[in-house]
Amino acid sequence: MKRINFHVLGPLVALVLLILLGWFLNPAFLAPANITNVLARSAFIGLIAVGMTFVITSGGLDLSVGSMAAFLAGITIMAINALAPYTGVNWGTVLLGMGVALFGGLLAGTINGTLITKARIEPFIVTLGTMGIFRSLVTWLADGGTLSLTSDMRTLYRPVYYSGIGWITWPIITFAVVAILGELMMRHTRFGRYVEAIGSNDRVARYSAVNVNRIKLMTYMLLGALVGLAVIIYVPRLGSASGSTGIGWELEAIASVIIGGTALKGGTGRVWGTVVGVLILSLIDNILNLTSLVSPYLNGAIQGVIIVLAVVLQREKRTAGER
Amino acid sequence: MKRINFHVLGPLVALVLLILLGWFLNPAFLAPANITNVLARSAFIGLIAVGMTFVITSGGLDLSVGSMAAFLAGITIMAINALAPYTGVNWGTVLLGMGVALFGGLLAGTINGTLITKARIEPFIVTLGTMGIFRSLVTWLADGGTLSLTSDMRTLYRPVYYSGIGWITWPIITFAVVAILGELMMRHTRFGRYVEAIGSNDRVARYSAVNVNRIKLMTYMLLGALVGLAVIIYVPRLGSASGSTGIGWELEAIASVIIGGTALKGGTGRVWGTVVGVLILSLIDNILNLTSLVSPYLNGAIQGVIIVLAVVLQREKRTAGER
Amino acid sequence: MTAVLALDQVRRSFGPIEVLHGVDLALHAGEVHALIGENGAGKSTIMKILGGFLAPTAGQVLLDGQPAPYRSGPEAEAAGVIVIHQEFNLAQDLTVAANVFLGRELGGWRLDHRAMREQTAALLERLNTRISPDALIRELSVPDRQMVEIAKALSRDARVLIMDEPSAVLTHREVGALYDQIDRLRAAGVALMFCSHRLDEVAHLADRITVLRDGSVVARAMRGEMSEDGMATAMVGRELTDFFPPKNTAQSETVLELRDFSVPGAVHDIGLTLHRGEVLGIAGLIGSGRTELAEGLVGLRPHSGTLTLKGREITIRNPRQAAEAGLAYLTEDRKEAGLLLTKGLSENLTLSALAKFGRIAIDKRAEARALDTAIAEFDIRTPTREIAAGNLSGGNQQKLLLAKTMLTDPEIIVIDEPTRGIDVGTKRQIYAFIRKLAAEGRSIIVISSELTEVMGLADRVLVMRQGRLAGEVAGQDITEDNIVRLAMGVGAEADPIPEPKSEPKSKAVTP
Amino acid sequence: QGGEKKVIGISIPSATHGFMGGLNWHAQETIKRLNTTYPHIEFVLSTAGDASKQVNDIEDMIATRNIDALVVLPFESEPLTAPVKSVKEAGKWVTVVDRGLSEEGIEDLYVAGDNTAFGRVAGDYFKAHLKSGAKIVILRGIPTTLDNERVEAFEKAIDGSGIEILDKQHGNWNRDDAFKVMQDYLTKFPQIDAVWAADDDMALGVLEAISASKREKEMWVIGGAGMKEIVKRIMDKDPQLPVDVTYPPALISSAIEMTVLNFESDAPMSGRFIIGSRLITPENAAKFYFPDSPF
Ligand SMILES: Nc1ncnc2c1ncn2[C@@H]1O[C@H](COP(=O)(O)OP(=O)(O)OP(=O)(O)O)[C@@H](O)[C@H]1O
Ligand SMILES: Nc1ncnc2c1ncn2[C@@H]1O[C@H](COP(=O)(O)OP(=O)(O)OP(=O)(O)O)[C@@H](O)[C@H]1O
Ligand SMILES: O[C@@H]1[C@H](O)[C@H](O)CO[C@H]1O
Ligand SMILES: [Mg+2]
Ligand SMILES: [Mg+2]
Repeated sequence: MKRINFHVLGPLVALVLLILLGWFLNPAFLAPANITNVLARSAFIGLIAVGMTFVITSGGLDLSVGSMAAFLAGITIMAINALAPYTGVNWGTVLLGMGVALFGGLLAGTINGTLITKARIEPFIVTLGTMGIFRSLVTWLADGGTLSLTSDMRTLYRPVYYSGIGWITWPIITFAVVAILGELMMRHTRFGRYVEAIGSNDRVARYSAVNVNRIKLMTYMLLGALVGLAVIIYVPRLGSASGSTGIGWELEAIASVIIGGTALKGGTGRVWGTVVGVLILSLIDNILNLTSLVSPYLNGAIQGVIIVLAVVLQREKRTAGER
Repeated sequence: MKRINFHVLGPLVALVLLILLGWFLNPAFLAPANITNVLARSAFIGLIAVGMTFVITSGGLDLSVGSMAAFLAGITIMAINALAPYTGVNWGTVLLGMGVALFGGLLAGTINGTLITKARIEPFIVTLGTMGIFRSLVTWLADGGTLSLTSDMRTLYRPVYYSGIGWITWPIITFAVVAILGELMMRHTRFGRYVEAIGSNDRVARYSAVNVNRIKLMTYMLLGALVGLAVIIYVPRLGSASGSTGIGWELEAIASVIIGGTALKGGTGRVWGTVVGVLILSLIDNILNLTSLVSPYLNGAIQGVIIVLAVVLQREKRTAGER
Repeated sequence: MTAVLALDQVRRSFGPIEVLHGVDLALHAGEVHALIGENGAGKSTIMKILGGFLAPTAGQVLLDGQPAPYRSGPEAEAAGVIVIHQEFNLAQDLTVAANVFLGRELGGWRLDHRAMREQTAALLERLNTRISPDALIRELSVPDRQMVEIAKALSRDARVLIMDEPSAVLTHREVGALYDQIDRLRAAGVALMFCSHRLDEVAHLADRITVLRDGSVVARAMRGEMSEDGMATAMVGRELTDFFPPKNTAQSETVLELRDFSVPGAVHDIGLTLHRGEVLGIAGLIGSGRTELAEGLVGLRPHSGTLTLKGREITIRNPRQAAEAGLAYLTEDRKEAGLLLTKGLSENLTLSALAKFGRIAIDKRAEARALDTAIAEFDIRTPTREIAAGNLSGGNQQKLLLAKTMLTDPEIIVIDEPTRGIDVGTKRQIYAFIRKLAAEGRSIIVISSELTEVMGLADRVLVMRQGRLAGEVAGQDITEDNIVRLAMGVGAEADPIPEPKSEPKSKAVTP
Repeated sequence: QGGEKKVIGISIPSATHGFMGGLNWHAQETIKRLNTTYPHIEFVLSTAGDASKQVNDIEDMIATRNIDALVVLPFESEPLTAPVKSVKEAGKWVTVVDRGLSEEGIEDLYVAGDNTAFGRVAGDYFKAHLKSGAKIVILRGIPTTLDNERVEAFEKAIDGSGIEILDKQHGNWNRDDAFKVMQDYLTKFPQIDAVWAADDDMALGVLEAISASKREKEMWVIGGAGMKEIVKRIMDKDPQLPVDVTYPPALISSAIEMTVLNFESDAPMSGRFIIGSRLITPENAAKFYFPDSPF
């Protein structure tokens, strides 16, 4: 990138403005504890949004990720609880549980992707359908209530969310690693190149001997696996899952991707932008908690205004002279 | 349309199958009372979905309609309650209230449309923002609670939902009239033609002297006005509105549009298909309530499966080089 | 006689690069004005400026001697200045009739579908095509879309009609219909301008010729003042000789054989053989199924029949399998199927051959080198390397597409309209290139609507008609007359579309 | 005045339905009132739409607002248990409201309604006022543990009475949903003698569906919580709404006040305060009627 595109940096500018605002409202905003909190909690949506960037860039969409997360968290908890009596309260059991989450995510993504590529149904419809299915299933598994880790497994597993290397906790590390890998994958691998090609014109991709269906399927599988990874660090945080886990995560993830500058119609993906988008969204919440300026009823309105403003900064100029 | 495309009729086939299923599971399904119930309930989403068909066909999207409906219902109720002491408990007051709903809807649509066309922000982001804003506002206006019509105004206004010509109640009549007008508008007017052209390729439309921004703006205004109309028949049903009114209506409306065969990426709009889509969605609910085959926890799963199946029926045969 | 439309010292820049350097130009009523020049010389840019679609950075556009009052394409159209763009300007999801009347629909509140359909049908009739007014644009072939563009332009009340390479994708038959319409409009006093890389066409049609080189006018001539050779020399700036390279004798080894090859609905029971080192031409009218045959061959369309490659029977279900078998296809639909218009040059260049640029991570330096090579070898003229493919001039896009296809290093190459929109100088290079590939032992199938091209290039020519093989000509028998007769149905000069059923499977006209 | 400066954090679910709306209103009113009485006490209120956001809010209060006490109405019990426990471990005062934590002994003060009683009181009324063989339908809330507790208690209470439960679907504590479910019940069941709507918002939707089908005479309805419109109709002796079961959203006020008093007075405030669910009848309804509350 030779010349600096202001509109590309738009989300970054918005992020910096938000950080300054937070600092101005309450200096504790920049205390390490708060930074750890905000980054760690961004990790769930963050991981999912990185996967969503690939799906959207290839011209797809996935509305099911929130319910998928709830479902995966549910079966992970059930698996750990069921295994513990046999395998014991140890890291082996936790690892098996993590395996369930990852493998389950991969499978769920495969189902979405297969319906979309093989049965050729609009991604919106497929994932609206599986959104309902996953959520129903977890509610049913939990009998309408909550699925919880047994307290000894909980205690063992808990540090996966809360510890790490100093203030850089595991969720932060995971998010950072995935974000960097994602950015590299999008920019520097064939997969990323194909994803962008398919999103910008899938006919051209097909004529260019790209295996369009396989790549599309892979984006959904990647997203599924990342939802699984998000669940792996979500479960130790709350130790439970229910029918209301992950409601609205799909909108947050999609919004992060778009705020970050990836076009909803596909073709251009910007993983680093997605990371900025995720941080913007979690900072808004955090900043609203820093002071008691407005009625909590109006939080949603403020969020809405900031989201729109963050994107105003990256409007593209119409090319000069075209008319 | 000369040749019969099976895939075009897909949603219709799904609808017929659902009706047969409902009838088979419970003969009361076809009782006039039930038909009135289902049709009248479909009217809100139906009116909104007709408007959404135009927005989506032109390549846009509106996530704010559910919150917009809640907000409009809130201000309509407040307006009627505030006016009644001066204008009296009479139809004049109701009409003024209806005016508030319609005009408010038009205004809300204008705001969405202007941000999208003038400020050139992605529709997804604009309407995600206004979605939060409208919902916050109604919660704030209602002080977190419920806004209700005074009981005398309520009694006066009530027949607008419950009465009509025999079993064909006003919501059904309104929905039918709007659907027919919508279909005519899409097929047989310049506006409809331009909406399709813009969704298909907005540069081509611009080069053909179509005022792209004005038409796009008009689709959002039309949708806003139809949300207002939906509110006009929603308010007399329960006489109240709150922060939880209309949650999820946007997804239902968008899903109806797509089930009906309008492409999410725009270009081809099918209003009659949308009507079928709306009916499919409300029938699923109705049938699940009329039978107690499965655990209610699994209703969402069954809905999901049926939505996907309904769309499987309309998959297009692969055409030239597409695979 | 004052000009209807003129350019006065017009300059135009894209970013820091100026592509037009003070151009003067005048269009007169009742006259056909040809604008010629190499790819990237600035022809399309001039036409867009004349039609109001681009603003000049300096200088002005004059309409009837006054500064043109329009600020946009649609405003220019309202003033009677109509442009047919080099790239299609049609909404894919709308019907032919809807596109023809887009922005000026007939009827009051309710659209008058019937009137629009009938008028469209009449226009298409005038152009001698069988396109249905109710067909969706997305279902039409590239040449049919071009015909719709022409019909759309004809339907407007033009004082000035500007056509950017209207004939590039048309075959013999449609070109004739186009010429008739040009003659009719000239007689009616319309000022016409077109550009073309078919110099015979320029000589035939133009009353006035302007030659452009690198954004400046380098020559002007009136009808008869400039020979085709003279035009070529003026465009390129040097003498061009030996247009078609000498043919070499193909080896006898058969590399590809098709038997009973069919693509449902388009191609029926084709049998053909292709030898090592051979250039096989395929000629035919629009809709004769040449493109479908090629797309079936590389797995882009469902097909039946047997395909034998170097003695082994194989199935090809998708272009990837074709690529693995050493088979490549260059599409005629450059905009929708060939290039990613919003992506950069190297992303486009390497897309089909990305595996060569690294197992996991893409070697961007190798990509840059490949682009250097392609730019040199195919003479891609681009203002900067960072440009999006869609901002290249039309001919340079075609060169990029060629380079992209060649990068996969295929053994068998099917090229659909290889020189569509390419200037004479580069054409010559491309012909030489194709010959060189053949000499290296590769085999090439060339589908072309330019008869001279097929004749000059191919060792053997197959002619298709209505999805079937109408015949084959080789050696001395490759003549325009033979090909046209086969394409139209043997010995049926008066009846261009005879019944298909009674024909023999393939009629050999070999000596 | 001029006591020691204290910060009290209050974390509650956002106003997603009538009951929670009432609770939000009471929380804000209480804060306003206490702010004038105790100017040196600062209140930090946050509302959350799901458990995860609520945990975020609590983390933020600790990290950036330096709270001395936390009043929390857990969105869900299980997920909030550990985060609230760590607040306690950080040496803060913890008051838990309504939905208890899943581990005992964490909070200093517990102020709650009684969900078992909520179901049982309603069930007892059904048992006492319906004959054996009577047919009823149930509308459940959003699928949650607390909804399960209520329904189980209700079913246990009518056990052995011969009352038949025809169906129990989720109305999600939402008027619109309850309206639809009730319409479909009415289509499906020719005989319904009574409805347990389990929430006053749902009861309003149910009543509307019944009146649209003109079957008002056939059945009565019992909601729950004590919404002003419902209480008013009980006062007016509406035959369709004979009684209601309390579950007052004002319990948040008690919780906040008691938390403040813990700092401002010497009286020991720790312990469990269960606000029992009581039956509102036409006779006592006036006591439960607050026309100014939004709920
Ligand atoms: N939007 C644009 N941005 C940057 N460069 C452009 C743009 N449009 C055209 N150019 C450049 O301007 C030059 C002239 O292009 P133009 O399309 O006018 O050529 P042309 O004479 O029509 O060529 P061809 O015969 O290949 O169609 C080319 O170098 C082209 O790359
Ligand atoms: N027999 C036929 N009847 C009607 N339409 C046909 C028939 N054969 C082909 N077509 C249509 O004509 C169009 C052109 O076909 P195709 O692209 O194969 O022609 P072609 O020989 O490659 O010529 P060109 O590429 O120059 O158009 C396609 O849209 C095809 O569907
Ligand atoms: O939200 C629920 C219900 O609305 C009920 O009526 C009271 O308990 C609350 O927790
Ligand atoms: Mg050009
Ligand atoms: Mg062709």
